[in-house]
Amino acid sequence: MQKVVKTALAALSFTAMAAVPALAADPIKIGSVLSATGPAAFLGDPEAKTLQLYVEKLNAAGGVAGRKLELVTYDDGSDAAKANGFAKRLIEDDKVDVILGGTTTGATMGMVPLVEKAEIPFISLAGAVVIVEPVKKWVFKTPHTDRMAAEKIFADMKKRGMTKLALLSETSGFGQSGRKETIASAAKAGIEIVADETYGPKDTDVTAQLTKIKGIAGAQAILVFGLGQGPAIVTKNIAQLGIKLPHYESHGVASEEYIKLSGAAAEGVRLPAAALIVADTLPANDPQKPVVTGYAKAYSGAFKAEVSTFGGHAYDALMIYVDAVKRAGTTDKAKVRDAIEATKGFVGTGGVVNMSATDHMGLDLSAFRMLEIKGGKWTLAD
Amino acid sequence: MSQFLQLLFSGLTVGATYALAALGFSMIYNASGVINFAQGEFIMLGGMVAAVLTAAGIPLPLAVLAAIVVVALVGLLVEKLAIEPARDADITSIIIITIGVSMIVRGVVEVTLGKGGRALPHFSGETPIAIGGATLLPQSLWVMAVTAVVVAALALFFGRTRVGKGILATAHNRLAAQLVGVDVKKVLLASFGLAAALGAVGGVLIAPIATTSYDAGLMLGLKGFVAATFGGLGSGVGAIAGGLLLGLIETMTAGYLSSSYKDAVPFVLVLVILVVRPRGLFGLGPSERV
Amino acid sequence: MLRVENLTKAFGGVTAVSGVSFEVTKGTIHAVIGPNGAGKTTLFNLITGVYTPSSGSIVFEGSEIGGVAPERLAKRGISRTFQNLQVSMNLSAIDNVMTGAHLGLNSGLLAGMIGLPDLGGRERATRIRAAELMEFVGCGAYVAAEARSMPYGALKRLEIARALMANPRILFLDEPAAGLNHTETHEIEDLIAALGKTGITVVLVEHDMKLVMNVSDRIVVLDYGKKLAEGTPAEIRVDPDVVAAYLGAESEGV
Amino acid sequence: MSEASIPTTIGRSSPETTAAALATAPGFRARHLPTIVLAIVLALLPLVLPNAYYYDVVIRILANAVLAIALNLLIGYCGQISLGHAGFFGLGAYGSAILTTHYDWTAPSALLVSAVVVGLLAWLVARVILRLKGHYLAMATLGLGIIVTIVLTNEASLTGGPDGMSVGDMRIFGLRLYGEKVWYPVFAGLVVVAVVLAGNLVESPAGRALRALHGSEVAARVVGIDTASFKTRVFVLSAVVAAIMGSLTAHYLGFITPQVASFHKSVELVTMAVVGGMASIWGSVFGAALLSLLPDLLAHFEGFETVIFGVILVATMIFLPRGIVPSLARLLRREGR
Repeated sequence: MQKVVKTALAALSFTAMAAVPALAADPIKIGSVLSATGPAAFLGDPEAKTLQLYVEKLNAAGGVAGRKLELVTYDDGSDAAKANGFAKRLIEDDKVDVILGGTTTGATMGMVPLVEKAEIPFISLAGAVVIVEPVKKWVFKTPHTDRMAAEKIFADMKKRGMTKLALLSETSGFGQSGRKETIASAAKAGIEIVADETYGPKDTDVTAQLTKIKGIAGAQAILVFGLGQGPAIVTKNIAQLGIKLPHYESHGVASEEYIKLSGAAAEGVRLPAAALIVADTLPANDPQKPVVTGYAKAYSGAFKAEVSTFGGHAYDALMIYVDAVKRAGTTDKAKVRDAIEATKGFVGTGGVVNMSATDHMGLDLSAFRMLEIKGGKWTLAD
Repeated sequence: MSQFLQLLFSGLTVGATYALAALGFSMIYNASGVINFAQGEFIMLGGMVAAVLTAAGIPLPLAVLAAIVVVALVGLLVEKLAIEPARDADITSIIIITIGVSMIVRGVVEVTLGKGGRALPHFSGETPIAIGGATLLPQSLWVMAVTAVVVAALALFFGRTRVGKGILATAHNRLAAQLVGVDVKKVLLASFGLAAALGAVGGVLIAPIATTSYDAGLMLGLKGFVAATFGGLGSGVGAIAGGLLLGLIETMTAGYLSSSYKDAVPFVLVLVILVVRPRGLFGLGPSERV
Repeated sequence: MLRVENLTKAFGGVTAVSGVSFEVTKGTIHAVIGPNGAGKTTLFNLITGVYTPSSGSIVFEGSEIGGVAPERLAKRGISRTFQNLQVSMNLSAIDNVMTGAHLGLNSGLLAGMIGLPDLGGRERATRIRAAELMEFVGCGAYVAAEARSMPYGALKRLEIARALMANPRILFLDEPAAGLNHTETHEIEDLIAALGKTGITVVLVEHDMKLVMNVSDRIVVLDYGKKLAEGTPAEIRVDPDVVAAYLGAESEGV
Repeated sequence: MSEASIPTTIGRSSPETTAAALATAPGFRARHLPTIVLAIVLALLPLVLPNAYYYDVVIRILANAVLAIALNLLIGYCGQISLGHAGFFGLGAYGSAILTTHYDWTAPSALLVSAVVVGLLAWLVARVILRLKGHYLAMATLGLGIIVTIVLTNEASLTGGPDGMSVGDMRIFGLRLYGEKVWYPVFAGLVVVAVVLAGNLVESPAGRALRALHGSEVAARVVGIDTASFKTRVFVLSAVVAAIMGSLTAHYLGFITPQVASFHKSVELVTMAVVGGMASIWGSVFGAALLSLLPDLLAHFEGFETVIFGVILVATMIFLPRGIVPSLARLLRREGR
C-alpha cells in the first residue's frame, strides 16, 4: 500500500513539474493522444511505438530547425471521453505545439472542438471522412478514408464484372462509419448492396450472419468492414461454410496479424491498403519505395514486430508536421498550420500527399493499392 | 432447413463455451456465494498461455495441458491472496475485489504477452464436416465433446468423491458442513482452482475458432454470467442449459432477426426470466422472506 | 381485540401451526407457551405478517389481517420483538429506537433532503423520547452507544424500546428472556408487568415458566402446532395435559 | 398518523435523560463544518488552478462525486447494488444531446424531460428488479446498462453510432455555458448542494429508515418501514441524479460516445462509492476524487495502469473493507482514545 502511495505521489510531482512554462530555447513539444490500450490498442500501440522511435531518430540526427523534439503521449484506453480530457491536458498544461492522434474517429471528434478553440495544429490518425469533411481549419488527417476504401473496392469489383455486394460490418466505430460510407457511395458506383449484416467486435462466431448471406441469391462478393480479430474470425467462418464468393476486407486489417490469425482461410482475400505493407515487392521505380522500405526496416528492427499501416499513419503525421515546421521556419502555430495546408508532393507511407484549403488529407485513390493474399503473403493485385 | 441446421451447429458450439464459463461461475458461487467477475479472465488466460506456448514450438497437447495447470494455479493464487482475506466482506465488496482481480490478470497479460490477437491451431484440422447442407468444424465437435466429458466428470466428482461432496455440502450450509468436519477453507480453494481450470479448458477449446487476446475475457465472462443466471446460479444443470440456450438464442437472433441486436436479446431475456422466475430456470432454494 | 381462528401454517409437508384458535382481550398480558418446536414463533410470525397463513383467520380490531405485510400492520398498531435479535448493527442504539417512531414522522426522501422533518423540533422530541424509553426498559446506560458494542441483554431491551416507540396498541414479545441470566430475567419480568399496567396489550412467547406464570393474565399452550390448553396461570399449572407435555419435552431435551 | 405517535404514558422525562439524548444528536460542528470547509476550498480553488486542464480535472471529480453520492445512497444505505447506473447517465446524456441537436429543444427542457423519462424508466424497472437479491440484482442492472449501450450504438441515425455525437452548448436564462471556467462554479455548486441534501437525508427519518433496512430488513418492516417503497424511491432518485449529471456532462464535454453508458463506467461509479466508503457521503467524494485522478496519475505508467488500478481496488477492499474514509475515520477515533 505504502508503495502505491509513493508511486502516486511521484506521479503527482511529475504532473506538477510538467506545469512549468516553456522557455524559448525549449524543445518542440509534440503531443499525442493514442489508444495504446483497450479495444483499439492494435492500432494505437504501433502508432505510439512509431512516434517514440522517430522522435528519437530525429533527435539523434540533431532535431528539427535546431531544436530537439519532445514527445508527450497519453493513452486514452480507447475511450473518447478520456481523449477529450487528455487533449485539454496537452493544450493547457503541457502546452504542446501540435497534437498528433486520436487513434479512433470517436477520440478524434472528441478532441476537434478543443483544438479548434485552442487554435493548434492537429493531425488525426483515424479513418472516417467526417474528420476532414467539412474541412476544419486546424484539423488534418493522414489515413485514407473509409469512403476511399469503399470506392477502391467498387472499382475492383467492376473490373471483375461484379455489381452485387453483401456487406458485413463490425459494430465498432470504424465498422459503422465504413458501413455508412459504403452504402452512401454504392449507388454512384453502380453497386447494389444486397445484404447488410453486422457483428460485434468481440463475437466468437459469425456463421449465423454468414449463413444468412449465403442464402441470398445474387450476391457476387462479400465485403467485411472491421478491425482486429473480428475480420479474422469472419474469414475463418467463410471458409468453414464453404462460401466461394470473392471476399474483400477493408484497410482496417492491413497488418500481418490478420494473415496469421486467419491462416489458410485468408487465401485470395483482397483489400485496399497503403504501399507500406508490400514494401518489398514494390517496383524499384515506385516513388514510395524508399520511404516505405525505410520505415518498415526501422520499425521491425526496433520492435521485432511486423509493420502495419497503422504505425505508418503516425509516421506520416509526424513527418508532415516536421516538414511543415522546416518550411515555415518556426513553430508558430498559425504559420505551421498554413504550411501543413500547403503540403505538396510529400511522400509518406500512405501515399503522396497533396493538401489544399479544401482537402486536409491530400490523398487520392492512387494512394491505395489493391492487395491480394497469395501463399500467406500480401501481393499487389493489379 | 440447412440454414436452421447451420445456425443450430453454430449455436451449440458457442453455447458449449458459454456453458463451460457458466459452470465456472456456478462452481465458485456454490462453494463461496461469490460471483467471480474474473472468470472470463481465466478463459482468456487459458487460450493465451496455450497460444504462446505453441507459438514457441511446444507440441499442442503439452501446451494445452500446461495452460490448464498454469491457470488452475492462478485460480488458487487468486483465492489465497484476494478472496480468502476478505471472507467476511459483503457482496458488493467481493464483486469489486473480483473485478480488481480481473483487471490485474488482464493487465499482466497485456504487459507480458502483448496486445495482439493470437490463434491456436485447430486440434484436428480445419476441414469442415458437411451434414445436411450445413458445415461443422472438427473443433466444434471437440468443444461439444469435451464439454460433455467435463460435465460427466463433474457429476462423478460431486456425486462420488469426498471433496466433491464437501463442496456441495458447503454450498448447502456452510456451518453445518464445518460441523461435520468439512474443511471449508480447503473447499473454497479447491473450487477456485477447479473453476479456473474449467475456464482454461473453455479458453483452449475456443481459441482455435475465435482467436484470443488479452481483452477477450470480459465479454466471455459476462456471457458466462448471463448463462449462469439463465439457468439459476449454482445449478450445474442450469449452467449447461443456460449456456446452450444463450448460444442458440444469439445465433438464431443473428440469423433470423437482427444481427445488430443479437447481443441485446440475451440481456432482455435474462431480465424477463428474472422477473418471472427470480432464481433462474433451474435455481433452487426457498423464497427468502425473513 | 385480537381473535385467531383455526390458524394453520404448513411448510412443505410439515404443519407448524395447526388449527389454533384463541382470543386476546384488550389491556391484558397473554402468554403463548409450549415446548421447543411447538410452533410458537411461527404463530407470532403469522400474526405479525412475516408469514402468510395457509388457512384460518386472524382478526384484529374487527378486520382480517392474515397475510397483511408487517409494515402495514405497524400502521394499525401492531409491534413486536424478535427471538433472534433483529437490531440494525450499523446504527447507533438510539437510532435503532428512533426507527420505531418511523410512522409518526415525515419519511419522504425529498422532505428529508431539505430538512423538513426536523422542523418544529420533531427530531429532537423523538430523540428525547427514545432516550426516555431506553431508560424505561432498562438500557439507559447505552443511550450514547453504538448498537454493535452493546451486550446481548441490553439489545433485547433495546428491541422492546424500539417496539414501544411505535406506540403500539398490541405488543408481541418473542422470548424476551431467552439467553438472559437469572437477575436479568427478573428485571424483564418487572418490565413486562410495568408494561401491562400502562394499558398496552402484550402477547408474549416465553420459555421461562416462572416469568410467564407471574405476569400473564391468560396463557395458551401449544404442542406440536396444536393448542393443548388455554386458561389462567392457575388453571394451566394444574392442567394434566400440559404437565404431561412439559415433562415429556423436558426429559427429551436432556 | 400523527396522533400521539410518541407514547407519553410510558417512561418519565428527566433533565438528565434529555441531556443524554441530545448529546447523541450530531452537533452543528460535526454535521456542517466539513461542508463549510468544502465550500470554502471549492471557492478558493480557482486561485491555485493554473489552467483549464486543471479545471477540467476538478470538474470531472465534482461530477463523479455527485454521481457517487447518489449511487452510495442505493449501495451503502439501501444495500442494493447497481452495475448499470452508467446506463441512466448515458440516457440523460443522449436524451439532452438528441433533443437539443435533432429537435431543437432548449437545453433546460431537454434536461428536464430526459430526467423525468429516466425517472419513470427507473421506477418501472425498480418495481420489478428490486425484488431480486444480491447477485441476481447485479445481473439485472448490468443487463439493463448493456442494453442501453447496445441501443445507443445501433441507433446511429439518432446517436451517431459508436463514433458518438457532438452536443451544443447549454444556454440557460440567456446565459451561455461554455468552457471550464464557466462550468466550474456550476459543478462546484452541485457538489455542495449534493453533500448538504444527502447529509440532511441521511440524518432524517427517511435516512434512518434506509440504514435500518440495510441492517435488518424484517425489523425495519415491523416498525412500519415500507422497505420495497424505499428501495424503489432511492433507486429512482439515484437514477434521476445520474440522468441529470449525464445531461450536464454531455453539454460540458460537447461530445459523447456510447461509452458513457458502458459497463466499464458503471463499474467505475460503483467502485468510487465502495472504495471511498459505503454509507459515507464524504467517502463518495473521496472515492470520486481518487478514481478520477488515478488515470491521470497513472498516465505515465503506460501499460501498468490496469494492473495498478486493479491492485488498488483489491488492496482497499481487503485492508479497508469499509472503504477508505470510514475505515480511516475509525482508525483515527481509536488512536484518539
